[in-house]
Amino acid sequence: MSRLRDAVDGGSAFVPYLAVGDPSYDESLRYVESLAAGGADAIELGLPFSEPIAEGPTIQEAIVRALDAGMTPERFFEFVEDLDVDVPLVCMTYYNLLYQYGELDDGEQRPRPFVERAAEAGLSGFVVPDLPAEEAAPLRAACDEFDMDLVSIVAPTTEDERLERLVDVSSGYLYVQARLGVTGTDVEAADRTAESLDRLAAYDVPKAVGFGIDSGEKAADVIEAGADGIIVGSALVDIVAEGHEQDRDTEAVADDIRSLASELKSGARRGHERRVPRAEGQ
Amino acid sequence: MSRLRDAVDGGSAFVPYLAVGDPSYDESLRYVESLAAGGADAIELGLPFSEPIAEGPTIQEAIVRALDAGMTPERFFEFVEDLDVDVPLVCMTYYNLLYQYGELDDGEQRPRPFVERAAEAGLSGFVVPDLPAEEAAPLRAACDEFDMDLVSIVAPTTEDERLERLVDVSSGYLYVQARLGVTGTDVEAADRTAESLDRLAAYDVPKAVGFGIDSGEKAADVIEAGADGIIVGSALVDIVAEGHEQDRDTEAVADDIRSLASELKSGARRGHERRVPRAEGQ
Amino acid sequence: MSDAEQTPTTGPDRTQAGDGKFGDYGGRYVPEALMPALRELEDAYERYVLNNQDGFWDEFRERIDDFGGRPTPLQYAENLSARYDTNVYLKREDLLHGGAHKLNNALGQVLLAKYMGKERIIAETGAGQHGTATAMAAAHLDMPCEIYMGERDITRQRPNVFRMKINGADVVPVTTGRGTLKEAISETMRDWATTVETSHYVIGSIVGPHPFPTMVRDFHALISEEIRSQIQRETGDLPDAVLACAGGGSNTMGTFHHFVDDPGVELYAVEAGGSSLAVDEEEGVAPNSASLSTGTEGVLHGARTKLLQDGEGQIVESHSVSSGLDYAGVGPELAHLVDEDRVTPVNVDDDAALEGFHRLSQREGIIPALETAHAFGYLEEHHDEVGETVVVNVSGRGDKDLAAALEETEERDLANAPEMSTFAGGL
Amino acid sequence: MSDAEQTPTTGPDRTQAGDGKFGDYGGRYVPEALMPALRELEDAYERYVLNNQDGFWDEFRERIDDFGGRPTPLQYAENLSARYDTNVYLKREDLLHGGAHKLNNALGQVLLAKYMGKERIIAETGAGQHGTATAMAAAHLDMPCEIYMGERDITRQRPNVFRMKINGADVVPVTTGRGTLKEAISETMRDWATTVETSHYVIGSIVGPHPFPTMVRDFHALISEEIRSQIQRETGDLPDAVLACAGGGSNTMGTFHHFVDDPGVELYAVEAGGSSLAVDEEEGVAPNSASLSTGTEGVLHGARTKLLQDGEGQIVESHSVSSGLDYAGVGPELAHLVDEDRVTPVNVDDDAALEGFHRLSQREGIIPALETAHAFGYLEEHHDEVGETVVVNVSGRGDKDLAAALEETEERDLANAPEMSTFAGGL
Ligand SMILES: Cc1ncc(COP(=O)(O)O)c(C=O)c1O
Ligand SMILES: Cc1ncc(COP(=O)(O)O)c(C=O)c1O
Repeated sequence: MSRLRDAVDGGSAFVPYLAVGDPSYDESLRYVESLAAGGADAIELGLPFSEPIAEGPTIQEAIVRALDAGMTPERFFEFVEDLDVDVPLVCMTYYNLLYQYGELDDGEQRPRPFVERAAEAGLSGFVVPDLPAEEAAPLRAACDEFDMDLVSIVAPTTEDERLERLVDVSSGYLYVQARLGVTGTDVEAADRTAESLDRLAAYDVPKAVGFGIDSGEKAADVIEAGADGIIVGSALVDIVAEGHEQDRDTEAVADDIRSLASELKSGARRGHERRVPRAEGQ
Repeated sequence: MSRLRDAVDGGSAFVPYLAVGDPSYDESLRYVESLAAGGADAIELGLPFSEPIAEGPTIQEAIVRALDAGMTPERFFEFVEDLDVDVPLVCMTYYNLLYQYGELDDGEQRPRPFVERAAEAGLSGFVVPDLPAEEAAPLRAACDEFDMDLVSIVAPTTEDERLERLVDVSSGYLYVQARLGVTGTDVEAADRTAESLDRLAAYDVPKAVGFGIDSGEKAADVIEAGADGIIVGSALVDIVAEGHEQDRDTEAVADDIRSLASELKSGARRGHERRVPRAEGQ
Repeated sequence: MSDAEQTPTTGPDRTQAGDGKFGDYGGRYVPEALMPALRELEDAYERYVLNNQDGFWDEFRERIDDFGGRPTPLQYAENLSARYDTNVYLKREDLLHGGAHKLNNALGQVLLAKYMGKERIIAETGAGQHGTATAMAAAHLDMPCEIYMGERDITRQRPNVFRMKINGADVVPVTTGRGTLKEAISETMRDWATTVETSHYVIGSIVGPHPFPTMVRDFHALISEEIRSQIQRETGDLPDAVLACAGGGSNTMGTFHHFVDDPGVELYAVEAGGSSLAVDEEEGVAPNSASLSTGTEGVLHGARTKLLQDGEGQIVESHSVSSGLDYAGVGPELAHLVDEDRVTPVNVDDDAALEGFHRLSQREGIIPALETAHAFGYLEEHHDEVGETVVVNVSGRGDKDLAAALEETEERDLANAPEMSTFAGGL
Repeated sequence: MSDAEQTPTTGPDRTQAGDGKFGDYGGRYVPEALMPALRELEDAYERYVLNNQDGFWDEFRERIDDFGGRPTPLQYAENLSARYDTNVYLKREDLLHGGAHKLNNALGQVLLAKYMGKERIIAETGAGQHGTATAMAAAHLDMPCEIYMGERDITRQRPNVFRMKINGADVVPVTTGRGTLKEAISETMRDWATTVETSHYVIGSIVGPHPFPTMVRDFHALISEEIRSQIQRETGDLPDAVLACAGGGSNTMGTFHHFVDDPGVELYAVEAGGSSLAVDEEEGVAPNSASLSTGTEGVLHGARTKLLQDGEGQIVESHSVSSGLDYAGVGPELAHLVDEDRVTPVNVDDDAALEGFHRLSQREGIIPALETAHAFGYLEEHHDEVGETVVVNVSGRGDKDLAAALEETEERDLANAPEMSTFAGGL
């Protein structure tokens, strides 16, 4: 049984991302809770790593703020424990942090200690953008042991023969990259989305599409194009960044986050409604 | 007949040097006249050249001052004509200035135009430190034509087989370099002098010793060692330089020059007296 | 056509590209979007570099000889040999076009990009050495070129920025984070992830995801190929030891490669000991770049390797007086050879490196790069342990380092620094 | 031992030292005190250089190969060749140790001084190129070395001063006169006149009294010896034209020497046209250094030659954007070959030289010295007159000129300058 699969499988799931600890532990707690309040079906929590090679500048800066404010893997787990939300949580981070965590018991393999602690903290799964399927076996095994999901990212450039492997190693949902590049909001979101989803149609796993979604309308378009869910990061992190730079009140920022979240969630619902009649009409 | 030979042949000749036009035309006139007043037997007049490779820093700076004040070969000849002294005058300069001077008539060879003009201005001869004996034939020929002398410089390093050639090409007197190096006053004057004079004893030509003489006592020593005359430059130029830097009254500077000249001349006489009795005692 | 053409161009060991694994190290830890590009590159590497398809390797050899100045001499260092009573030979990579070994790789990769039909070159640079080599190679091969460089590095390395620009490259300032090499690497990865189909990312050392470590090593292996034949011609024998400084490790592996299978040849990788070998966890700083000597296993910039990290896996800021060694990771092949006891990792501190800089300058008339100077710092301290014949790779010349050498020398009380008072206030 | 050893070292034409006369030019116009030193040097030159006594020439060849990096490549310049529809070959003297052809001569003379039993090296330098080459050679051969340099030049050329000092040379500031090259030459002559018995004066170009012009040319003639065999190997034929920039003329004659007897090979000496070819008699300034093109016969620094002078024979101050060409005289042999119509003197102005600098940097990935850039300025303007195959000597690299190139480029409106606004305020 996969909590993540269940959360995303409704056809119009909204999966937001925030970097944990940005710009501070307490503010970050409030912001993540606003995401839930705004209608998130699952939340990707970014555990900040010093070399975030897969991130765009927006999220990279968020990670720098969080690190500067003292975020660490251990604090991250405490954060998860402190959170008061009732949707499944995904830890999004880089492999080195999983790999280094904790002490190994006899015969134990990395990154089991990290997974064990994550499960204990209440997380439901992982997205590890720099961990290729070829190297994922130890993490997969630990996920199986602790009943956690491992979400794979599928890129528009991913060759067909490789898809199978990605699907094989993953569980929960597939993170479908809407376009080439890294996280960010600068390019038309529905780019290549339909095409990517077509290629994935044969696989019985929910597909959440990310990269470049920053409005209800785009959310609707992506869902209408066939996605089961949308993943939104940079657009939300922008609100955090702006609030921090302008020294805004935490509650005001939290409100803006909740309201963008609501817009995105209703966009997703709208897209689903647009698609379902059409699907029926076929 | 050589005016220079006559002037230096007395056994205690004093041959001072100044750069013409240093620090100005008028001052320089006064200073050269003071040399005569102080007892000079002949005077070496430096015609400033832009690249004085054989000079020490003292004379080099004098040359820069004279050039900056507008000295040129033509002005130099006017200077000689303006001078009111009755000792023979030697032009000391570099070959390029002799070589470039004037227009050539048909069949005429350089540096004849320069020599002709020098003779007309009343000069008696030349010292050209960068003109080797090997290249001196055209200048020698012009000197012969205009009854002028060409003074050769003999260095302590000059090999014996080369001496003959130097003596051959020259007339008037030999300029005997007391030590290695360039003009200046920093080293003991009588260095190697006796040795050099020994090597020259066989040649029937007066020998004037230069480089490093700056006091009556040194003058006496050099003459005593066998020189027929002394050549003094830097010590006199120093007075000009100091007068210029301290903005002293021209007459005061001229007085100092005359008095050093007198000291040098009487030193030379003293040296001669010391030598002659000894010579007689042999 | 240099006289080098008379040397047979044997090329890299034409075996396999391998799977990019060196023991447990290496691999391809990158975002999924880059995977196809890496597979495409691996394929091109096998065809062109390893199998000389379309005469790639021949063309590379001709260009690196004629444009780059290969072969570089192996010089007997008379004065150092006398000082140490050991035969010291210098491999003169400082004479390569651009002033360091870097061109071997930059030229190889830009040419490969051309064979692959790519239209654009991107690269990142810290101190600017790899950037200038790449810009030169791109100009030579008439390829558009963009170099990412941290904003702070741009202000610290203006002459190198200028060199890249006059070679026609675009230098793109990276303003995120602290504006240094790390951010420039992320930014270049980002560009590549967006433009993989038309761009080639020229990685500057034997680091990064497969096939970079293997391929970059093959381009640089010309160094050891030449040393091997030169030293045999000169002495009839192999050397007892080979020394090379190690940052990412490209010159190191280039210098070692053709000796790895000769157990009689000791291989010393000389790292930057910086001011101390300790890691300051509080500050997230390791005041050294000695990842082989002190680092631990982890994943950085696409490969599993040894690296400088804190107890939680965050990469710490490294430090060295030589900016070219100032990197928290190291090539996975080198990490593996250290674990296998085939390569001996050693290090010397900033002071010893600066003394090495002055020593080679004064005694041999060769002003080395500060990176290179580390190898000579080590030789001074351990010359009695390296046997009778030692080859040291002079990986680069020091012209780029004059200002830094002056400043760092003035701050210290070195045993062999010349009198520097004329230079108070910088160059 | 570089692979160069496979090339036979033919050495200079082992004929005679000659009498130091090139037509009416040349000679030995120096103070008498230096005559014996010149005769001693002439004798040593004949014995060691021309007749290889005690294996001097062999040792020189081995050292210039292994320490200096000879042979330097002859590179086909693809992009320029396409631009001009002419086969352009580059002789890569910029790859020689130190970054210019200068080392050929400096190393030769310092080694000769050693064979002669001299204990001390002196030299003068203007921009610092000859000084740095001499300091490197002296360090390599373990000889004490003093370099005279005008005080003003010292402030303008701090990086080169620093290079000399870290190579262990004493840099002696010359404070007389205007504190530039002229005064430094006088001061060095002065030192030599005082210390001839123990010191050797390393003159930096084919100028000065016999035997310097002949001897310096022989050391540099390795350049044309190599070009000749390289181009024949490549094309089976001699080139139609050979171009080299000319200051004193050492790289020029080095590049031309082995072609002088081939009437089919046009030889172009490219001088610095500066900002204008006129002489300002009032100011005593020629805003150029085109003594072959515009100079008149005279005597300077020990030789009769062509030089820049006013109507009375005072030497005027020359000028060029490239400090290494900034000299009022030129080697007597070159002056003679121009009079004989064997060498064609040409010149380009500062702007054309700077454009040449940028062109070679952008199109070939080689940043040339500003001196060298003049040759490329000429090629651009006259490429349709040089025949089908032309060899251009890249006499040096431009790293030393980055600051000057920036400043001079900013002042002008060049056709091909890169955008430079980032560098406002210098490097
Ligand atoms: C001269 C020189 N040597 C060594 C290095 C270190 O790099 P690597 O260890 O990858 O060879 C550099 C890097 O910039 C360098 O410039
Ligand atoms: C690179 C370079 N080329 C040319 C020259 C000009 O000298 P020469 O004409 O004597 O070769 C210099 C002098 O410094 C130089 O540095």
